[in-house]
Amino acid sequence: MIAHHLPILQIIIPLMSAPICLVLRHARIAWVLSLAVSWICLVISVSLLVKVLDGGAISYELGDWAAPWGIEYHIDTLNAFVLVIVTAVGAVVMLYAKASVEAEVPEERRYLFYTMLMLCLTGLLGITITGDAFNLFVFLEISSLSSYVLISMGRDRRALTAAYRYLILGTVGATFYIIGVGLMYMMTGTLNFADLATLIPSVADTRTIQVALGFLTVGLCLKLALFPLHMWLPNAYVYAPSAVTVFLASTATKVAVYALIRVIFTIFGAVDILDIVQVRNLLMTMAIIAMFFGSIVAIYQMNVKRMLAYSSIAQIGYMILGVSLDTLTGVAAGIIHLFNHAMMKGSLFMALGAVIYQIGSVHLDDMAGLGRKMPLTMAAFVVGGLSLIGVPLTVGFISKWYLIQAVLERGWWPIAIIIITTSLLAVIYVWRVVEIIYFRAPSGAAAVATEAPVSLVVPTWILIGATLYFGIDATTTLDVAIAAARALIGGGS
Amino acid sequence: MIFEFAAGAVIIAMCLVLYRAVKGPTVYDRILAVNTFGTLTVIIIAVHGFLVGRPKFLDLALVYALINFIGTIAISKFVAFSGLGYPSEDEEKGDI
Amino acid sequence: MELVGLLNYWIVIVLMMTGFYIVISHGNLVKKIVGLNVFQVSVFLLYITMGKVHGGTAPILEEGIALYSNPLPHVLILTAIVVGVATTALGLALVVRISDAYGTIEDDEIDAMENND
Amino acid sequence: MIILALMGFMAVIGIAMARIRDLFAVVILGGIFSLLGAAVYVILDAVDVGFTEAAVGAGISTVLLLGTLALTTSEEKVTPESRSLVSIVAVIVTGAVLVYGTLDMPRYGDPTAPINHHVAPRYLEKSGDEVGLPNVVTSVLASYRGYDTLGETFVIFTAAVGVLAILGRSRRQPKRKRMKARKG
Amino acid sequence: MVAVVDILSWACIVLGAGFCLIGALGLVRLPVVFARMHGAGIIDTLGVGLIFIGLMFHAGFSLILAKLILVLLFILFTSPTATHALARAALRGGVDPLATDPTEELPSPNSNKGAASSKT
Amino acid sequence: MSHLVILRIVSKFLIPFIFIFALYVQWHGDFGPGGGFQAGVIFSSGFILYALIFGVSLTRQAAPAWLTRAALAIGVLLYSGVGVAGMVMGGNFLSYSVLADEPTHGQHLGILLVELGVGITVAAAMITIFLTFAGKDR
Repeated sequence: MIAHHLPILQIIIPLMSAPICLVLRHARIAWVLSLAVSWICLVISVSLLVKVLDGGAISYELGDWAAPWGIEYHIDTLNAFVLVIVTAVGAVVMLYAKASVEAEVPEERRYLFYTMLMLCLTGLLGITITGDAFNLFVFLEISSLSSYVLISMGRDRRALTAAYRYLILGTVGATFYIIGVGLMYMMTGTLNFADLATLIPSVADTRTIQVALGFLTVGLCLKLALFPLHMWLPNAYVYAPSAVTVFLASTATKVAVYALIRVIFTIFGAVDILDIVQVRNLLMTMAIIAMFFGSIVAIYQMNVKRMLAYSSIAQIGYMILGVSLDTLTGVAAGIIHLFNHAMMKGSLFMALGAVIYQIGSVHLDDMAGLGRKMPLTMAAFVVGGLSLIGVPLTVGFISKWYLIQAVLERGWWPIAIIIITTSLLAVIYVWRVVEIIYFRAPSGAAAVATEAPVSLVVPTWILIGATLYFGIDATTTLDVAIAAARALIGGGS
Repeated sequence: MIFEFAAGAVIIAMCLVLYRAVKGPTVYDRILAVNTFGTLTVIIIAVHGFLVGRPKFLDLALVYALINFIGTIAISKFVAFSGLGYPSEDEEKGDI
Repeated sequence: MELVGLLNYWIVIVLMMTGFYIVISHGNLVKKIVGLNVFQVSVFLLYITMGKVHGGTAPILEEGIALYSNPLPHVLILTAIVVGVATTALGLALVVRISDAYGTIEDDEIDAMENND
Repeated sequence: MIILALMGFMAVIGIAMARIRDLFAVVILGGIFSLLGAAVYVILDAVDVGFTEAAVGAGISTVLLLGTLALTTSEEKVTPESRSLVSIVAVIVTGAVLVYGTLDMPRYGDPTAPINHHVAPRYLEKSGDEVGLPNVVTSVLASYRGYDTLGETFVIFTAAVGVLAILGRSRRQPKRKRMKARKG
Repeated sequence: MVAVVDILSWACIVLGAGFCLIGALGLVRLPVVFARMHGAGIIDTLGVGLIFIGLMFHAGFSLILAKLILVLLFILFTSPTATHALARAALRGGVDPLATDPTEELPSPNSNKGAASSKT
Repeated sequence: MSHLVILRIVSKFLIPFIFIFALYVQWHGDFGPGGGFQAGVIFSSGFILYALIFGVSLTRQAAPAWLTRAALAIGVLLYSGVGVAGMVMGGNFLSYSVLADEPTHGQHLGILLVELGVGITVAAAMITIFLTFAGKDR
């Protein structure tokens, strides 16, 4: 009974907890509720993944209306995996949020903060789980609107402008997406992903569908901050409250990447339209530029949060590169990098959040000597950084290894060299931070800093633990990623 | 036939009013033009209902008229007071 | 003359691009939001235009009427309108706060101030 | 014909909005734009949508924009030329792509278009028996695609809570500061 | 009988449409905002009124008639009120009711100095 | 603008009709254009008119912050509650047919409640948003 309703419970529990948070109007209760809900969500998503791995894709018809007429939830390995990523990060962030939010958000707005965080989580889960193109848009907007509000809650006044710019670009992206959906709908008469996948091949050579694909891609790339469309990302990450940065950095862009994968491989999977419109080559070019651009700009940043934000742009480049290869290994590498990047970026931003909590700044100069003052946090940062570089025994190594393997399978060795080069660039920017935090004498606020509170350090180390565990024993995640990739590449849904 | 004529006349009138709305020169001219334009839209909706032979949807015309009224009041108030409300100073209005 | 059937779409596209132009070219934060509204209304028009059927009427069932326009785009756009107004409200709230914090609502001036920060 | 005339008006207003720098006038023109849009929806048989657009676009949005202008300023500064050149290019490219995409579209009002043959007919033919309401839009909105509407309701909920979170005053805030701000 | 009703309805609609045009023309041609209000007034009363009365003849006795009367009543109530509010605002805003020259720029706090469009 | 007698009298006279019209739109949505969303907006426009003429603080007395906040939550909870009820009664989420003995009755009931939820939330949201804007000091 319950097992049958798991897909909708995944959404409806966090969704309904938001208005309850609002009426309760109490920060502490709201936090406890959100924490409970996010862990319940994690349990649900893990059981969904297990179920999908055992028994194949699950379909849930909302309102008991059959699929093309009603809205359908369709869960295959890929979205079950992304659901686990989102809920896992959500659950850990909730643990982390309490102390961090108390330091950064005024008392009377905290319950609103948790309401928004719940809505954001729901929106991302809703995007992931749905099998309907327009329903995806609705949940995209729930998550976007709440993330604009969350970002604007940062203490700096630049948080407001960051949120505003994100709002404008995000809305333009969403509008492009609905233009694309509209054009697809016009040519096929349906909005259901599976249905679209069967109907698109017959109209694939029309110019309308090609334009639709273009608009969908551009709209989603705005959301996932692929290189030329990344302008909103750095400021949004830097000025948002720490917990929000962690959450958005490790989930929002991932979910957008997921949506792009869904569009390219599920909806347009059965046709070779990708070759006609050159979307894949374009994506690959942009991904490579993003890798270079992000890494190089990151080197010159003095604000460590901004440095990591640019590194995120580079990492998104890796994911899109994997996806654009269109081979089993490539897509699997892209998918596994979704997971791995969520873990490592989450832990890195958490460590920085702890630094902000203790010394109020993440400027590189202010962080001098912190390695001795906050050993646990900084150790976490270093491990995360190593993973970002792709050192063996961390998750970063796994994804890069597979990515390079996928590139070599295609025989494109220059791209493999590019990947290695950008990893070396990552060494530079991570090393700059390591050097300053360990080999310089502390000054100013750092001189009197102490280790961050347990409630900040523990979640950080949970994610670091995941980084190491899945770096050493990657069989589980790899199996899932390869299964997901096989389902996608197999054509259709 | 007669409805087409009415619709045509109203559209020409709309054209003229639109000229006033775009041209200005003062804000008040624009507000006046907006108000009149709203009225003309109400007529167009009513006439169109008869034109296609399904004049059931006159509720819409009522909404248009209502919104038009509220909009004009809001704009006039904005111009007169540079604000929409009177937030009184000595009151506790916990909005959050 | 078979392109005449596309005239409506072309006008809609002109409208869309007007809105899009306002969004990306203007530095005033309020005007960007107005442009976003124009953009979205035009996209809604695209949907509604594609749902229209010649000779059809509003999709409210009645005896003696056989041909209705397509109801599904209407439903989608109802939802999208709500999303649009929600975005507008949030964006404007942000503009008010920005104006409080910076004393201006011009993008360029805000940029200049941020670079000084 | 009425549609083309109204859409033409909309285009004129849109261009005027892009060029006029008095934000107040822009907001007023925006109100007309929405009202016209609503009229076009009605003429294109989307009565429910016209209803909503009139109430929301022409009503609520305009009032909110006015409120914002009241709290900020109503004059726009000039935009640098270079920026508008880039924008014009971007806009023309996007528009050209869209026009290119229209070439293979089903023509306006074509009853044989795929959109009228796959999903929609079932709503028109069966909703009377399955749901039992004359207004098909309501049936689809609340029942067939009721989940979208749930999401929509949550979107507006998010917006309201978000506006509270961004703009709302706390009641614990000292009054004196506010009074001073108002007088100043 | 039917013919009489038809003719009445036609006459009303034609007259109403004519008044709409006259009002709109007045809105364009008259010099200042207070004078232009007269043009708007014609549309709001005679224009709408006659057209709606014409439509009522067409509708016959039905729910539609009731709705038409409601809309008409609503407009007849609100339009003068709105114009009144506008006139007050204009007066407060400093528009001189006696000004006759349309080209004369009238000082008012919100008059749009920037109406002259910029070449963007 | 509260000293303007004409405005005050006309709006006092109109506002009850606006509310009645909103209710009409709410319940008539099944048969003609309209429904919860439109009704909510019209309902809130009555409040907006009141606030424009009589000021924000008087309006806040009619719609206090706690009330609008509660209404915001109640509306969405009502909507999702109907969905959950469908689940409990043996259907999928948001399936109305199981709510009553006959599927169409269930559909009617479900749509009625759902539209009511939408109406409540939208009205509360619009009032909240407007009053937050209008009540903010410069």
